[in-house]
This record gives sequence, C-alpha cells and structure tokens, in this order.
Amino acid sequence: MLKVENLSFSYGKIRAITNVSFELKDGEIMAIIGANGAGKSSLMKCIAGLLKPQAGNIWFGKIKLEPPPFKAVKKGVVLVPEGRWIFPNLSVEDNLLLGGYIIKDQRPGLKRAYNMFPWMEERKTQRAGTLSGGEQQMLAIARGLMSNPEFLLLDEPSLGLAPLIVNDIIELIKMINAQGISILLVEQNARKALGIAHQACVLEGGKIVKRGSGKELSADEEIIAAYLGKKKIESEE
Amino acid sequence: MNNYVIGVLSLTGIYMIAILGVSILTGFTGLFSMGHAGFMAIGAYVSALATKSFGISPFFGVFLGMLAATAVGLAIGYPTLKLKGDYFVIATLGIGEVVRLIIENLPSVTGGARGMTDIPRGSSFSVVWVTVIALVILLRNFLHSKHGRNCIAVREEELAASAIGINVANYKLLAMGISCALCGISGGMLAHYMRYLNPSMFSMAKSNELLMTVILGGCGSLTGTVIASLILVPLPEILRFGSVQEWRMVFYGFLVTLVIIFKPSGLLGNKEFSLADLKNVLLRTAQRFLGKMSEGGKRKNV
Amino acid sequence: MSEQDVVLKIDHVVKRFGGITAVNDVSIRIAKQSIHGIIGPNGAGKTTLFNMITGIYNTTAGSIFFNGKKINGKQTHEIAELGIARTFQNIRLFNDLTVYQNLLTACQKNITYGLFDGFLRTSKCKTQEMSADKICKNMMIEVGLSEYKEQKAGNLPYGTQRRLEIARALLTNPSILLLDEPAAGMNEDESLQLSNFIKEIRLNNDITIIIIDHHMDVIMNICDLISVLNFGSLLAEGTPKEIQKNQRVIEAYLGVDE
Amino acid sequence: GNESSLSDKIILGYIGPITGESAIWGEAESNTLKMLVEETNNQGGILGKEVVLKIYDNRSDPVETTNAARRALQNDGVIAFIGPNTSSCAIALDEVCEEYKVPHITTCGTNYKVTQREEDGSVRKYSFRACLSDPQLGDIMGQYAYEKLGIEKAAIIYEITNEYSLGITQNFTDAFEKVGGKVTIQEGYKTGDVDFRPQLSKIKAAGDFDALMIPANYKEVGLIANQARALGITQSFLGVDAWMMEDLFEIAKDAVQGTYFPCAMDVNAENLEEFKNKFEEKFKMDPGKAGTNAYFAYDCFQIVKNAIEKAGEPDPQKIRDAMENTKNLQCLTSVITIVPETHNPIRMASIFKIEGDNFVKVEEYTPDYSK
Amino acid sequence: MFFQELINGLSIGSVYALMAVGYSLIYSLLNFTNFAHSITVTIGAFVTFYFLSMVTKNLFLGIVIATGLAGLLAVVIELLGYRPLINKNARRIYLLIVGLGISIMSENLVIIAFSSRFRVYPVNFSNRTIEIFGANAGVIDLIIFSVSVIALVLVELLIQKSRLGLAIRGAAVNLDATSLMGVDVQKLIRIVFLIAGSLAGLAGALLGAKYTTFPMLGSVMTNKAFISSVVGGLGSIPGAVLGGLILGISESMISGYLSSTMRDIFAYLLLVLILFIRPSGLLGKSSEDKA
Ligand SMILES: Nc1ncnc2c1ncn2[C@@H]1O[C@H](COP(=O)(O)OP(=O)(O)OP(=O)(O)O)[C@@H](O)[C@H]1O
Ligand SMILES: Nc1ncnc2c1ncn2[C@@H]1O[C@H](COP(=O)(O)OP(=O)(O)OP(=O)(O)O)[C@@H](O)[C@H]1O
Ligand SMILES: CC(C)C[C@H](N)C(=O)O
Ligand SMILES: [Mg+2]
Ligand SMILES: [Mg+2]
Repeated sequence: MLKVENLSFSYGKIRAITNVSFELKDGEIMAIIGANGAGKSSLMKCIAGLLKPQAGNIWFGKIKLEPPPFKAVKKGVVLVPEGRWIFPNLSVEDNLLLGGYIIKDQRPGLKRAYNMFPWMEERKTQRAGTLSGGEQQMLAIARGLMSNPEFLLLDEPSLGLAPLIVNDIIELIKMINAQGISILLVEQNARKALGIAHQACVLEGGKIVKRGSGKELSADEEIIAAYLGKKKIESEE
Repeated sequence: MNNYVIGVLSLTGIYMIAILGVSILTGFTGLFSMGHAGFMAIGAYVSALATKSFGISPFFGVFLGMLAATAVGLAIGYPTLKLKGDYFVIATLGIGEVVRLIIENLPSVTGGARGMTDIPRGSSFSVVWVTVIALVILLRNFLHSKHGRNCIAVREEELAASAIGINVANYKLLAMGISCALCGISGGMLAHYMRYLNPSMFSMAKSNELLMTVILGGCGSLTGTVIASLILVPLPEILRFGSVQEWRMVFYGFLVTLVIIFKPSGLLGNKEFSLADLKNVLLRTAQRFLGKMSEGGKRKNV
Repeated sequence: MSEQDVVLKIDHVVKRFGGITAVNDVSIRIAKQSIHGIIGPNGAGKTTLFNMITGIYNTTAGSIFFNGKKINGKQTHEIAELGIARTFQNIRLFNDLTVYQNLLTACQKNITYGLFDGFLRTSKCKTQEMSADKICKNMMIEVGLSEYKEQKAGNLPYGTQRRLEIARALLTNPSILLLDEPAAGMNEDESLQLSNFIKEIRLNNDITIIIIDHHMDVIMNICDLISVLNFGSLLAEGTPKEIQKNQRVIEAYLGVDE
Repeated sequence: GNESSLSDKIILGYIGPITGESAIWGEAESNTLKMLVEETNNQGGILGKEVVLKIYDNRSDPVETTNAARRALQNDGVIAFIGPNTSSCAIALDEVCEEYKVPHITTCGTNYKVTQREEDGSVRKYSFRACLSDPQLGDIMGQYAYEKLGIEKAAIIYEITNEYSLGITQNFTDAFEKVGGKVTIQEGYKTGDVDFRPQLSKIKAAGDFDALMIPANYKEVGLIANQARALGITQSFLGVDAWMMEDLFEIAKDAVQGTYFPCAMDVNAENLEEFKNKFEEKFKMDPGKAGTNAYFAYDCFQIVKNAIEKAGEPDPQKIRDAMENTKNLQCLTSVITIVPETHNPIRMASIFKIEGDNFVKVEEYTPDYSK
Repeated sequence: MFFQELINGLSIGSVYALMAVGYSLIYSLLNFTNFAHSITVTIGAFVTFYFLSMVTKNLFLGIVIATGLAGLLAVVIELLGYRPLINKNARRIYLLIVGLGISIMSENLVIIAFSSRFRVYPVNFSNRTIEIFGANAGVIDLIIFSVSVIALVLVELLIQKSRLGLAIRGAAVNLDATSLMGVDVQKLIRIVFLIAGSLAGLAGALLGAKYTTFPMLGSVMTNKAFISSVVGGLGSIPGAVLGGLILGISESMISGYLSSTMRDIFAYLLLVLILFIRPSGLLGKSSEDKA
C-alpha cells in the first residue's frame, strides 16, 4: 500500500536519493539498510512530507503523499525521526499528548505508552530535554504511536539504546506490526532489522542496490561482509 | 565628486565604523544589541568635550572617546553578558537609553537636549576613509585569527566552544569591547564632522538601524557588512528625488523587507566576497553574454 | 593500580536533580593510557558523569581529581585547557561552519599569539596559522574527512558528524578523551572501523580514553577495563571478559543475545 | 547643476520634515512657500528672475539636515534657505551654512543658540529667525504672569528631552523669579510619553502653586491638561506659543479653558484671511491646522525676498548682509526689524486667552527688558 | 499620594501588559520579537477613530471592529512578510529585521495616509473619573485594566490548557517536528498572529481613547511593552502581565518619590537588576538542556 515511484531528491548540488522505487504491502515490515550518508534518512523524510522530492511520486493507497508533513499524519503515516526531535521544553506527558494531537481521546494512548515504558509515568512531569539520550529515544517512539498510525516510519529506533532495550524495541516493533501496522524500518543494527523484516533493501549512494526478503539478505555474502561486521570478527577469532 | 557626495560618503564611512562594530558583536559573536548608538554617544560627547574644553586635537579626542566607550562597554558587559538572547537585548537597550538620558540630564556639561555646538572640525573625507580602510583590514585580520574564530565558535555553539577550551565569557567581553571601541570612534568622528551634537542623534532608532544594516549584509560576513552599509546608510539620500520625498521612508522600509524576504540570509549570507568571486561572477556573466563557450565554462565554474 | 598510574580519580561523586539521584556515590579510577569503558542502562547516569568531569554540571558531593589535582568546581573551558576533551551524545558541532573551520577553531588551544598579533597579522601569527592549517589538513586525512572539507558540518550524515566531533576534540591535544556514544548511528562495519580508529588514537597520541557506548562489539573489543553503572551506582567493574560473564550485568543491561 | 540656467534663476531651498511624525508642519510650510513662489513668479519674479523652490526632507533629524543642505548647495545651487522649523536642525544647518556662507532663516526655531553662540553670545552670522526666541517668550510670560495675572507661585511640567520646552522653562523661571515670583516645583517627562499622571500627582501633592506652566507641543498640552483635571488639579494653566494649534481644542477643549499664553503672532488677525483662503483653495487644508508655521514661513519668505531685492543680485553673502539689516519690513504677521547683534526679530508679541474654541487676543505686550 | 501613584502605575502598567501579551504570544510560538506589532496597535486606534467619526458613535462596536481588523492586518503581515521566511527556514533574526522594515514602512504609510495629526475619538470619556479612597481613577483605566486581565486569563487558558496551546508550545522549538505530530503549523501560526494582532488592535483602540490617536502611538507604547514582556520572562503570558505592571508601577513610583527627570534611568536600572537576579525574566523558565 505504500508505493514509491522513481523518487529522486537532492540538497542543492548534493544528490541524496536517485531514482528509488519500491512497494510495500499492507501489514509488512520493510527494512532499509545502508552506510552512513546512503540517503536513508532523506528517503524517510521525503515519505513523511518533510522534504519535497524533485522527481517521483509517493502513493499511500490512492493518496499521494506530499509536504507539509501534517497531511501525511492525518492519513496515518507517522515518522519517528532520526535524532529524536523530542520537544525539550515540554514535559514528558506533553510530548506524548502532542504526539496524539489528531486524536480526540488520548487516555488509551497514554495508558499504552506508560505500559510500554513504565519509567515514563514516574517521570511524566520532567522536562523532556533533561532526559537521558536513551530515555529520549524511547519517548520519541512512544510519541510516534500516540496518533494510532496505520503506517510507521522508524528511522534508527535503537539509536542510543541499551542492548537489553534494543531487544525490547525489536519485540515491540514485531508486536506493533502484529496489530496490522505496516512499518518501514531504517536500522544500523542490520542483523536485528533483517531478522524481523518481511522485505528489505540496501541503499548505497542514494540508489537501491539490492532487495529481497529479510532472510535472503541476511544470508547474502556481500551483505554479511559489508554490514554485518560482527560475524566477521567472530569468525576471524 | 562634489561636496555633497563627499559629505554623504563621509557620513557613510563614519556610520560604517559603528556598523562594523555591531557586526563583530552581532554577526560574529551572536549577541544582539539594540543600544549601541549609546556607545556612539559616549564617543561623540567625550571627544567633543575634550576638544572643546581642553583644546586637544580631534585625533586624540576621538581616541579618548574610543577609550571611554570601550571602558563603559566593558564595565557594563561584564555583568550583562551572562544574559541570553533577548534578555541581553533588553539590557543593551536599557543601557543605550540610559546613556542618552544621562546626557540629557547634564545640561551644564553636555548642553542637554539643546545640544552641543561649535565642536572643532576634524573628520574630513580622507581621514574617515583612511580610518575605515585601516579598520576593515584590522578586523579582517582579527576574524582570520584564532580570536575571531573563537568569537564565531561562541556564536555557533557555546557549550562546544567551552569544551574545546574557549573562555566564552572572555570572548563575549572581547567582542563587546571591540564593538564599543568602534562605536566610540564612529561617534567621535561624527562629532567632529557634524560639529553639533544632540542626544536625539543617538536614539534607539539609530541603534536599530545599525543592527538592521548588519543583518541585511549577512550575519558573519565582513564584506556583507561593508556592502550593506554602503547601500543602506546613504539610501535615504539616494531616495531623495523631488516630489516623491514623502514616500522616501516607505521605500526604505520596503527595500529592507524585500531584500530579506528574497535573500533570507542577508546579502552575502555568512560568506565573504572576495576578488576571486568577483572574477567568477564577471566570468560567468561574460560567458552568458558570449553564449558560445557556455558549455565548457559552466563545468569549470560549478 | 598505583596512585601514579591514575590519571583521573572519581571519588564518591553524587549528582542530584531535584528528586532524581542521577549519580549516587560513584568512585572510579582511570589508569593512564587505558581505554576505559562506561556502560549501563539508559538513564544510569553515564552522561551525567561526563558532564561533571567536564565541569558542565557541578557535583552535588564528592570530588574529581585529574593528575592528583581537584578539578570539580572549575569551569568547562578551564578543564578543557587542562587537557580533558569530549564529544557529546547529542552532537554539538559548529553547524554553520565548514568541516575545516570546525577543526581550525579547535586548534585554538595550541595557538599562543596574542590579540595584537591577530589584529596586525604579525609573522608570529602567520607561522602559527600555517602550522594550524597543516595540522587540520593532516587530521582530515587521518580521519577521512578530506572530501567533506568545505561542507557545512550541519549537513553531514550522522556518522560523519560523529567522526568530525572526535577529530575536533583530538585537535585540542587532550590527555584524556571522553567519548559519549561515538558509535551511535553506525552499522556494525562502521563500528568496527571506529574501534580500530580509537585504538590507533591511543597508540599515536598517548592519551587515555573513556568511552560510553551501547555497542558491545565496540566496547568489548577495545576496552581495557569497564565500569558498569546502574541507577546511578556502580554495579560492577572489570575486564571485558569478566563483565560479559557477570550475571548482574547481564540481567540489568546486556540481556542474552539470541 | 546646469550653469547657464542657474544664473538667470533664483534658487531657494526649504528644509523641513516632509516625512516622519512632524511632517504636518513641514507640509504647511513648504506649501506656503510653493504658493508664494508661484505668486512671485506670476508677478515677474525677484529682480526679474524666476524663483525656483527646492524642497528637502530632513525627518526632523539634524544629520539629515546637513546632508540635505550639502546637496542643496552643491548640486542645486541654492542661495538661501528657509527653515528648518526645529532648533536642533537649525543649529545643525548653520554649521553647513557657515561653511558655504549662505544664509538661512528658521520659521519656528526658537532656541537661543540658533542665532547666537552659547559661550559668548556672539551672533551666528548666517542664521536668522522670524519668530521670537525662547528668552523673549520666557520674559514675556514670566513678567505677564506675575504682573498682570497675579500669579506668585508657579509649577512647571516640561519635556526634558526637548530643547524648546527646556529653553522656555529656564527662561520663564529666570524672568518670573526676577520680578518676584517663585517656581515651586518642576517635573519632567520624556519625548513620546503619553502618561503624565505620576508627575502630575506629585505636583498636586506638593500643592503650593497658583498656576501650572506647560511649555509643550499641543499633543502633550492636551494630554497633560486632561490628566491634570482628571486628577483634580484645579489651578489655572500657563501656556506657550506652541499652544496655538486648533487641534488642541479637539483633545482638551474643556481642560484648557481660560488659559493664557503668549505668541509672536495672532492667527485670527484679519489680514491673514486672504492668505488662508488661497491656501485652503489650493491645498484643501486649513493652514491653521498646523499652528503658526505656515504664517512664519510666509514671513521668512518676505524677509528673504526683501533681502534679495535690496542686495540687487542673487549673491548669498550680499543677501545675508541685507537680511541682517532688515528694518521695519511689513510682513504678513507683523512689522519686523532684525537686530544685527542677535539676529532676533523685533516684533510685537500678543497674549492670548482660550475662550470656547477660540484663541482670543487679550493684548499686545512688550516686556520690560530692564527688569 | 502613594495610593494615587499606585493607581497611576497600575493603569499605565496594564496598557503595557495588554501589548506585552501579544509580544509574548508570538515569541512563544516563533521565538522572535515581532517588531511589526506596533503597527497593529496604531491601526487599531485609527480604525476605531474613523469608525466612530464616520459610521456610528458606538464605542463598543468600534472597539470590536478595530480588534477584528487589526487581527486581520497581523495575519496579512504574517502572510506577506514572515511566511516566506518561515517557509525557507530562515534564522529567526531575519524575521526580526523584516519586522523592523515593515514597521518603518507602515508607520510612514500611515503618516502619508492620515497625516501626523493627533485625533480624538468623537465619543470622549477620557476625562471621566471616579474616586477610590481619595485617589482618582479614570473610567478608561478601569476598563483597560479589566480588559487586560480578561485577555490575560483567556490567552493563558488557551496556551496552558488547550490542544492548540500545546501545539503552540511545541512549535516554539521545532516547527517541523510539530508538523510531524499532525499539526497544521501554518494555520497555527496564522491563528497566533490573529490573536496577537487582535490584542494589539484592542490595545490600540483603548489607547486611542485614552491618549489620542496618532501615527506613532504604536511605536511609542510597544517599546515599553517589549521590555515588559522580556522582564516578565519571554513566552510567559503571566510574566508579560507582571512585567507590564511592575514597569508601570515602578515608573510612577520613581516619578513620584525620586525624580521624574531621572525616571527612565532608574526604571531601566531596575529592569537590568531584575535580569541580574533572574536572567530569564521573572516567570521565564531557563531552557538549558543537558549536554
Ligand atoms: N540538510 C542537508 N543539506 C545538504 N546535504 C545534506 C543534508 N542532509 C543530508 N545531506 C546529505 O545527503 C546525503 C544523504 O544523507 P542522509 O542523512 O539521508 O543519510 P543516511 O543514510 O540517513 O545516513 P546516516 O546513517 O548517517 O543517518 C549525505 O551525503 C548528506 O551529506
Ligand atoms: N538536568 C537534568 N534535570 C533532571 N534530570 C536529569 C538532568 N540530567 C539528567 N537527568 C536524569 O538523570 C538520569 C541520568 O541521565 P544520563 O544522561 O546521565 O543517563 P545516561 O546514562 O547517559 O543514559 P543514556 O544511555 O540513555 O544516554 C536520567 O534519568 C535523566 O533523566
Ligand atoms: C515646532 C516648534 C515647537 C519648534 C520649537 N519652537 C523649536 O525651537 O524647536
Ligand atoms: Mg540517517
Ligand atoms: Mg547518555
């Protein structure tokens, strides 16, 4: 139901995405992996309506996604951005409430968030800007879920999270997906991302250079060499 | 060049000195001031009084004016620089106004609101412009030195600046000192050019004009500041044609607004304009006119 | 560890924010020229510890000694001046400046000329500027940033920004380098490169490195000693092998990797 | 400028506020001059030459005044200036006029320093005025208040940031105390202020005065008068020439009833009617709306015109000499003689009283300068 | 006299406060000081004046119309002046300069259009007073005071309690992030300008009644309002009101008991002193985030 057609985007002279096309079916998880600067975040921002692509279209069902971003949100497409973008001047709870801006009754959403991350309820009046890095990341994810999205864009959700929590987050993503929400996932933790993805593709220099199911890619020799470095160390030892 | 043009250019040069000062403070160190006309006033009145009552030469008068403005600037800067953003703006605004009020309240010394007359002559066109050029060179050197870079670092990100060992407070104070010194010089020269001073010459509107020119030129661009002053200071004079004079200030405001809307980072952004750029621009236009070699030329210049 | 080998001594340090005790009576000794890891769950107080070492926060109680001299209570820039450099978890670059300008600015600590040399561009100024230019260019080559030289720091990809921040910290010639999650946002291959890079830094520059990170491959690979914080208190300390096996650490932090 | 056309034209300059908050006065003055120049040219010009009027805006700013003056002298060949209408600008203008040796005559710049040097009282050679000076007006009001109105104690509220208000305050105090009165309380405010109750409350609490002197422009006068009455100050007011603005009635008609003030001219004099009608017809504007400025501009033009005719040629230096020797010249508002030592005019002053919405001339009054 | 000076101060202060709220509102959203605020004040007064002179002498109606039109004007200024910059994500200081440019331009336009004369509403009640404990208070002062209080309470409720207010506070930090939450940021900005402009228009209409109507009315008053909003703590609505009242009262007390000629010197020194003690204003929150 998400369809990206021949998308290209550049920042002035710097080309970030070149002619990217892919399709994602309802209820699927798609993982995008790639090196620093490959254009993953730029792609996510285009879909969310933060950037206006110079060429190409993005379709969500029959609706075309375009800036400004709030339109996408109203259609159920929500981005949890890289670098968190929490509102540092607002309290934890206000951050969550603002995340659910388009929802009338916010109580169920809040309850869900506090169930997901119990520490949040204790800290709900703390200024979000003073949270630890990882706490902010969790807040960003919880906030993204507040508007009951149909389609979630996660840009490096495990950034700065403790290993234990990373596992929890991966479980969480699976769980969210199980409720029928489609997910586009950008992750540096490629192994874990590929582990839960139905589909995956590799972005290099703004182009898709490889695609396939999550399982296929995690078995791909080239990918193991380029992105799953840990295996290499272990095998060398 | 006739005397009128020379007069306007001299005034442009004089104000440019103050604008350069504000540029160091606002454009390069990121501190806004809406009261720097007050420091011009200090320079102007000190220099005028010194030359008038003690018969020193205008040169030393201006020097004294500079010292006085700097001293007051540093004394006030020391406690106020801790303030952030608009809170600092208010402090400077208050200081500028207080300076003016003090001048107005000391009529026996300064002539109060009635102004001070018969100040010795001293700022000729050449004196002004030699000073301007010398100052621009000094400031350019400064900005390309460690000290200038540190000021810019303070503007960009205070915490990171202190984490690489920059004493943020000191550099703010330095910028304040330099800007006040330049405003002092500018005020002193204004006194010896106008030969008449009146506190209303140093109103908040004047402070705003200084700030406006800096930002219009582009924050963090010395050449931008120079170019903007060359345009904006004489603009009211340039707009002086015959029957539409009453629209003069409307145009002035309109032009300022328009430039910023279409060039939202000021005329030059934070870039410096160099001779090489000029060459490039000329080359590019030449090529566009010649048309022929545009293919090859563009590739080189991109 | 003999007293002489201790370059940084964190002594019963406490930090409270209102009701929250972010760091609770933590003592850590860091050996000269070691790579010391600090790990722990989110919100354990790791960044807060860094903030206290670099004078951004005052300590609520306890002291911090650098080469035997007490440094808590000093200002951030004074501490930097003494030779403690850091990177930030939320990257703090001079965003509007180019990569080169970011680096050149960081050279300021080693430039000794005065204000007047700067205004008059004396020969002292020129020679020092020239050597600073050279140092920066070498650094860019070393860190692999040369191709980005004229790009604005704020526009770089996340991982590249991290590298730039490390390079900037290194240019202050620190004797201790504090890295707050340098591998965040890097994939495993890039993390590996980072590990090698950090090891190299230590060898080439004779410095002590304290690193916070959640990438266990990096931490276990490069650290000599690891301190684990949990809820503001020290949970465990030991070599990577010891820590990996420590049941309490696994429970609180590491989890069991499938 | 074009040399050949210059010599057969007489080029006069007007400097005043065409933009900014004082534009209304500049407009009245410049319109008057436009009209007079047109009339003069219809009657064959001055010395048979066509008169050209150049108008320069100064926003009431001294720095702009000098810029404008340089432009006028250098580019446009102006041989004499009329204006500006504020003292600060007139003083600034004089610095340029002195340099180029060209005379100027201010319409309403009343400050002492406009025509004389502060230090030694020596005259500024190129500077003239058509109105009375602050010391003259201060003397008149100080003596009149004490001797004719029987006021022994006065309070003053004045604008510290305005040279005009300040000058009158000082001169009034001097004159008033010399004849035996006493200024018991003085309070100041700043240009632009609109609320004067704090000062007025203090004046009211002090209580010890027979009249409140308000040397200010009409807006402040109106607001002060209203606020003073609202606070329950019942004593009478004393005014100054700037009160002569019809708009004052709009703001504070009730509050200023019965107030006395001096002015160098009578805006209700019959001989002004013709001018007023012509002006109204031409510019669709009542010159009285801008107070006395239009009439003084008229006087200025007559003084300059007379001087050029006497000089016999459009030479600035000679015009200056002739202006200095203006004697018993019948101008629009009065017969004027310029005192060569001070460049102040000798002219009748009148005392006015506000009755209804009229400025009623009570009497002509010449102070006794020996007191 | 003390009581009289207190009343004087409160009434001056409430005028400052009414305008300061407009500054604070826009500041709290866009983090910049809207220097074009003054023109909306002036227009509010002129609209009321012309409405009363030409249409009907109903002051209440006049004020309502002025409030509405000034609000619209603010929206137009936002649309033509600020919107292009906000869309280009320009730094906030450039908005500041556009504001200055607009205020220079429009002030001079007003002078050309209406001349710089001082006008008085045909319905005059600026002189009517009532006595409270031996001190005189103007009816208009009481009106201004109560209107400011009501406006304050409404706006503060809006900001603190409503969804809209939450979005405003969020947008203050990051417009893009707020848009990502599903907020139509452009509409939000428009609404805030409408509210701020209406408040300014209201202030202008009341000021015109109190102090006559003239082209510089806005700029004369907004300066002090700006100071009030900063001293109270930028972005804090109660702060703006508190700042306005403190400024007004201290001005009148200083005039009454110290020296009227030195009033502003003392007033400014007091303000700077307040900022020393509380560097983010009286009710402003420090916005330092952790490193
Ligand atoms: N605001 C910007 N202006 C100019 N260039 C930019 C900007 N943002 C990103 N770029 C460039 O666009 C390219 C793609 O960046 P992007 O952030 O999409 O990469 P990424 O794959 O998300 O990297 P990372 O893994 O580090 O987050 C990079 O080369 C980067 O330098
Ligand atoms: N300025 C502050 N005010 C209030 N609480 C704070 C402040 N700074 C930090 N905290 C709290 O202190 C605790 C420790 O934070 P710290 O940033 O040190 O965690 P951390 O160990 O670095 O976590 P992470 O791995 O997520 O970055 C957190 O719970 C945080 O919310
Ligand atoms: C217009 C007048 C009030 C000017 C005043 N007479 C002055 O000397 O400046
Ligand atoms: Mg990215
Ligand atoms: Mg941390």
